[in-house]
Amino acid sequence: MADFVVSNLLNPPILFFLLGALAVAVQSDLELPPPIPRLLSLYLLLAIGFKGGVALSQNANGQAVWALGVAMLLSALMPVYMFWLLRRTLDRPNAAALAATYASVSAVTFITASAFLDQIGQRHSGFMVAGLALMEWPAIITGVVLARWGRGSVEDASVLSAGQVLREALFNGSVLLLIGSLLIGLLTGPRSANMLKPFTEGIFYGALSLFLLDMGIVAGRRVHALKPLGFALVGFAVGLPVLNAGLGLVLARLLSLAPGDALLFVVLCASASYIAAPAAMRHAVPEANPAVYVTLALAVTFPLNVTVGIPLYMSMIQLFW
Amino acid sequence: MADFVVSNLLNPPILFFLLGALAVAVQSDLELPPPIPRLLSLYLLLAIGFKGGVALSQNANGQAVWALGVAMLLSALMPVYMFWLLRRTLDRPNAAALAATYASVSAVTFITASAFLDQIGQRHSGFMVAGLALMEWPAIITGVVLARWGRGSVEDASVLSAGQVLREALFNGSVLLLIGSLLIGLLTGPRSANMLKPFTEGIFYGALSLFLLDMGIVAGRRVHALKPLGFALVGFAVGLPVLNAGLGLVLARLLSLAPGDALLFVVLCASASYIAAPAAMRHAVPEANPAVYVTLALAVTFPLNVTVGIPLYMSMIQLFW
Amino acid sequence: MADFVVSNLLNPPILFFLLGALAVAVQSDLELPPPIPRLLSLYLLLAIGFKGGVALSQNANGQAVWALGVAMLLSALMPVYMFWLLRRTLDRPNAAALAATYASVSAVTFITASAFLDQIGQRHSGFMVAGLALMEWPAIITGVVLARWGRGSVEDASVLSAGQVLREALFNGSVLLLIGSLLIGLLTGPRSANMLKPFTEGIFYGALSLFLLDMGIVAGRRVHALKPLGFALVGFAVGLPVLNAGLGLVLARLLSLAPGDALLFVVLCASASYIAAPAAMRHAVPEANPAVYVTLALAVTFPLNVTVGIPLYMSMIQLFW
Amino acid sequence: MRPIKRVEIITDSIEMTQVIRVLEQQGISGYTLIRDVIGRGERGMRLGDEPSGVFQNSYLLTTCDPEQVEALVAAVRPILQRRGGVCLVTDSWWVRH
Amino acid sequence: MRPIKRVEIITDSIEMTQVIRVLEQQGISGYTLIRDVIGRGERGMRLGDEPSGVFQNSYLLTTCDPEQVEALVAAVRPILQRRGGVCLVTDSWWVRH
Amino acid sequence: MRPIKRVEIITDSIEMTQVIRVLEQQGISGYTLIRDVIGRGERGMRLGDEPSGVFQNSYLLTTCDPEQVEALVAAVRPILQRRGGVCLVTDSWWVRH
Ligand SMILES: Nc1ncnc2c1ncn2[C@@H]1O[C@H](COP(=O)(O)O)[C@@H](O)[C@H]1O
Ligand SMILES: Nc1ncnc2c1ncn2[C@@H]1O[C@H](COP(=O)(O)O)[C@@H](O)[C@H]1O
Ligand SMILES: Nc1ncnc2c1ncn2[C@@H]1O[C@H](COP(=O)(O)O)[C@@H](O)[C@H]1O
Ligand code: NA
Ligand code: NA
Ligand code: NA
Repeated sequence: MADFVVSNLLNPPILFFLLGALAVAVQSDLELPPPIPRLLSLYLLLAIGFKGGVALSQNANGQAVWALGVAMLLSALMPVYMFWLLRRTLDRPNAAALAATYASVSAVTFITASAFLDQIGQRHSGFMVAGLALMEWPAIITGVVLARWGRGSVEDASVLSAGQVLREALFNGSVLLLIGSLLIGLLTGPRSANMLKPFTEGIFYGALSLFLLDMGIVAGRRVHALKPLGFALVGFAVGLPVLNAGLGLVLARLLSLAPGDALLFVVLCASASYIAAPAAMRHAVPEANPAVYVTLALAVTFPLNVTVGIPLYMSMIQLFW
Repeated sequence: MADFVVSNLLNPPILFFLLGALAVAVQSDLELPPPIPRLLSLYLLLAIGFKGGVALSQNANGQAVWALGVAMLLSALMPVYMFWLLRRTLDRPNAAALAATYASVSAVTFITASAFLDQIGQRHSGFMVAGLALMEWPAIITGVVLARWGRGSVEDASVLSAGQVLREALFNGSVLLLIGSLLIGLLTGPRSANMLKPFTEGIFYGALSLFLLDMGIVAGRRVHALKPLGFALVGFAVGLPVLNAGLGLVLARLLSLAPGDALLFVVLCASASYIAAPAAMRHAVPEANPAVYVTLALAVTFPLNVTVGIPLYMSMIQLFW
Repeated sequence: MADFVVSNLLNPPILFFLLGALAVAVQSDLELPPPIPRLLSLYLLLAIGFKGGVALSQNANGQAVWALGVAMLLSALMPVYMFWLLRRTLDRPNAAALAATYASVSAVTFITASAFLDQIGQRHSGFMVAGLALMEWPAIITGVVLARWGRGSVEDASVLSAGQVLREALFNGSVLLLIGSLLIGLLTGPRSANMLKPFTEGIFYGALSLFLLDMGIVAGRRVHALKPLGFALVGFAVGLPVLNAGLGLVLARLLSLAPGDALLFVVLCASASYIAAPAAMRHAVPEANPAVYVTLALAVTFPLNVTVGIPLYMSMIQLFW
Repeated sequence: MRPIKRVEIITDSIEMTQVIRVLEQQGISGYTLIRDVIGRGERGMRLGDEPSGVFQNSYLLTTCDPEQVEALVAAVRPILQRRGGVCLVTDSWWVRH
Repeated sequence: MRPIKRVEIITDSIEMTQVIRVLEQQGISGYTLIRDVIGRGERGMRLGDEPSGVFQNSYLLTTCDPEQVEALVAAVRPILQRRGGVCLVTDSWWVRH
Repeated sequence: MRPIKRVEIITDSIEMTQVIRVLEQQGISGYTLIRDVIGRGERGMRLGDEPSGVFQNSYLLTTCDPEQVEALVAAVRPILQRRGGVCLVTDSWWVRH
């Protein structure tokens, strides 16, 4: 475990994340001005999606299909038990939005985990990227259903219809780019992959480092916003990922995933969405307070997962596999 | 032909173009925020110019000089017959601006055609990039002359003088960057090319994919603006490129260009400018309506050329060469 | 010497700098819209810092430590004699700010000098990047001390305290990113360097070319602002770098630095800061006029150093080594 | 010059589509939008620095005839009540052209 | 505080050089410019999303003395008539400093 | 709608932290900030195109009650005197929500 923590922390992307957080702590003016972070985030989604699609075009198998089916189902069901837990502290819309955020997935946590696997020389297959694409949006739909459950029909023009919610979940810019790139990689296969390799693989770690530098800054800036949220909520932001990771571990074992793929699966379960789900919740559950679901996902769960979560989950896998 | 269409459509850059158009169709919020597209466009011009210059420094020959001379002349003359045709439907300034736009060239269509040639393994030489640089601006000057022909001297301070028009045509940011990069490549030669290779070649297809994703979005957003333009104009936007491509084919054959170079030559003739010419027309022929010349070039001619035009022209070349 | 000037001028990055200046001269609208230059500048600092750190992790030696100590001391002391010289023409705050700007260093001049060394095949070691990081900020502190010396305590809430000045100097975004990247490279070593290589080395010259294109535009736009500054000040902007380069030469010889490292050392002495020091002076010495210190550094000293300074210093080194 | 009401609305970027729809229902078809402005209000700092865009504001400037302003404000108010943001109305002159 | 006229002009980005020249001819040398704003008006949507920059707007804010405003507006109007765009004039106070 | 003073301040980007601190001392906690605007004034052109950010302006919009405005202006004026920039005050209405 300690080994893994060290290899993970000696990963340049993670160190740049910490550098970003440090910059906020020392009140430096270091920042990536908009829209640079957006460019990096689009680039990362395109690259990971495309690489995943190419990998999928080479070795799709029955086990993969099973795992992806389970992943999707999981994303749809996870909000339910989190909602039930969160309702002790939060009202309906906030509990639903937070549950959806945590049941959905974080692409950059996933990408960081892949970089960690590369770093420690552990193989992982491309089909888990499809899992990333498939776990992003079912949680959103369940979240909206939970938020609206039992609420009478309202005369409010701004409430999204079911179709609009589905569109919001499926056609959010980042979901669409990820799925689209995956399909493009799948369609065009290894030949094109070579042409795009210096772009999708060569500069990938560098772009990830730059993006995590920004994420460090963004997370650092939100630390002070945790205090008003209270101890219980911060506790949830620590506990839920661990709980979900445990569930993911059990399922990955039952599915007999290889260790590398198991880590990615667990990370998908443990991570909380910081792009697609919050954006959708803002539209579909406007009564929920984004200061809750965005802040917890960004300033607690994300840093936790990328620094100690990933190595922790990996050492669990080593133990049980 | 069908083969070519398929290889072209299975080119990741083209698929990203279609993904962009799809994003608009499903009302996704996917977009590349400004000034990212501008960065990509500057990068593409720099890279293509530099690579062309380096190639030119290695094998410039008599045939190339001939071809470039013809190209430049063509750009200066093509507006005349298009103007004559367009005057049936449009007033003088609009006909002139549209003729100039279509006689000038689209760098990204050219780049996409080079990517297509790489994809099908067809060689092409660097000097055609000089053609790109040389065909961009003569059309602009002819267009302005056509627009002003016979108009009495006006007391309007905002009308550009001849010198200003020339400057507008030659020193437009994208023309200057293209020509400058070409000259830098020519001056510094293959040794420097190696230093810049990962930048100008490595990430090239990736950046092109990202840029075409944006172009797909931009083109998609303008489709609804076609309706008010009417059937005749949309017909022109389909017909003129085909007509110009035919002219280009004949000339390429007469000049005995090799198949790859012939395709690039034809694509230069067939493509319509969407940066330099519209920008210059806006300044120099303000009476013309940009909704006409920009929309047709972007939302009809560009998609047509990159999706079916390029493979169509290539199969014509295979037939006649 | 002439040879060096030619190899330097045939370096694509330098030619792109000249292209930028030309674009301003011909009133082209060529420009890199904000925040692209900022992205490039952050990238260059990250890449140079990281590469330097990795190099340092491989061969740090006693001579390096000595040289770095001297460099830091130099940065702290150089403002003193420049201040003394400048006081003949300028008031206290302006003289102090200008002295600090010229005693601090320009990362891009340093990077251009490394590119020149690569071009002529002259080795240079990574520890000089640490020199870049260490010479950036002591000059700032000395500059502020000089500006405030003898000024009675003021009741002005906007005057920075000593701690704030130190923070300004050390935690300026670009200083922090450079030092942070250096430490990350040092910590993670050659293994990670390989993962980041296509990013930190592959696209490096291309990004430098694009950034210098912008610097050419920015410098070109400021040329007209030199006239009101007068002959004496422009003379300083030419003379001070040469003087400082001379001092650097002597010290580099005494330290027995290898020729490549000697050039980098001299360039650090000769260059004037155009990011960290001006930003800090604006905060800490608001009475000084930025039109003086920014314009001279950007529009005179920077172009001079990158075009003829670097080859000149190198030929001096060849003469005396 | 013709007297006119200058109306500016600052609210969540993702809410602007809705705001514009409401404006169009009021017969207003001219406006200017500045995307991605930073702000602070009752809902705290909104830096727009976070990838989901949830904390991003936009600024919208439009105009209407003095007699239209009541209806416009009434139409916009519910959005601001629900989502936050501000709306300022200023007397101004439109340069006829 | 001194009464002043606050003048804002929104028009094509490529037209702004011309607008600024006209302002300078009127003796106005202070202004603030926001490039790349999105807009809609009589000439339709202008998203500024297209590479030639032909559909890009800029926003300019300037001030003038009340007695200057007539001349200023008269000078700017022809540009707006030719190219489109809007000009709003608002009574305001300048904080003397 | 409630009468209010609309206050806009344009000055050096690096000075804005100080301006906002002063606003907060005056009890004002709502504002909108547009970073990186281009400007020209007594201190010449400020294009914001140069890497140190020393020539970069920002635009700040805030509001205050009519009785607050004197104090606010008095607090902001010294900054503008020291560093340059402008402050405009305009009568406006706040849409109550
Ligand atoms: N007094 C004000 N003046 C200018 N802008 C304001 C003001 N109050 C709020 N805003 C803007 O409106 C946004 C939303 O306000 P709120 O809903 O109060 O948080 C803020 O983020 C600011 O951009
Ligand atoms: N009523 C309005 N309020 C604010 N901005 C406007 C208004 N009408 C037009 N504009 C702006 O002026 C630009 C040009 O207007 P137009 O020439 O009418 O198309 C538009 O793209 C908008 O940015
Ligand atoms: N009359 C004005 N109207 C609008 N903005 C102005 C005006 N005067 C100055 N500014 C802005 O304030 C900044 C600083 O002004 P100054 O200190 O006069 O150079 C300028 O760069 C402009 O952005
Ligand atoms: Na999850
Ligand atoms: Na053409
Ligand atoms: Na120096």
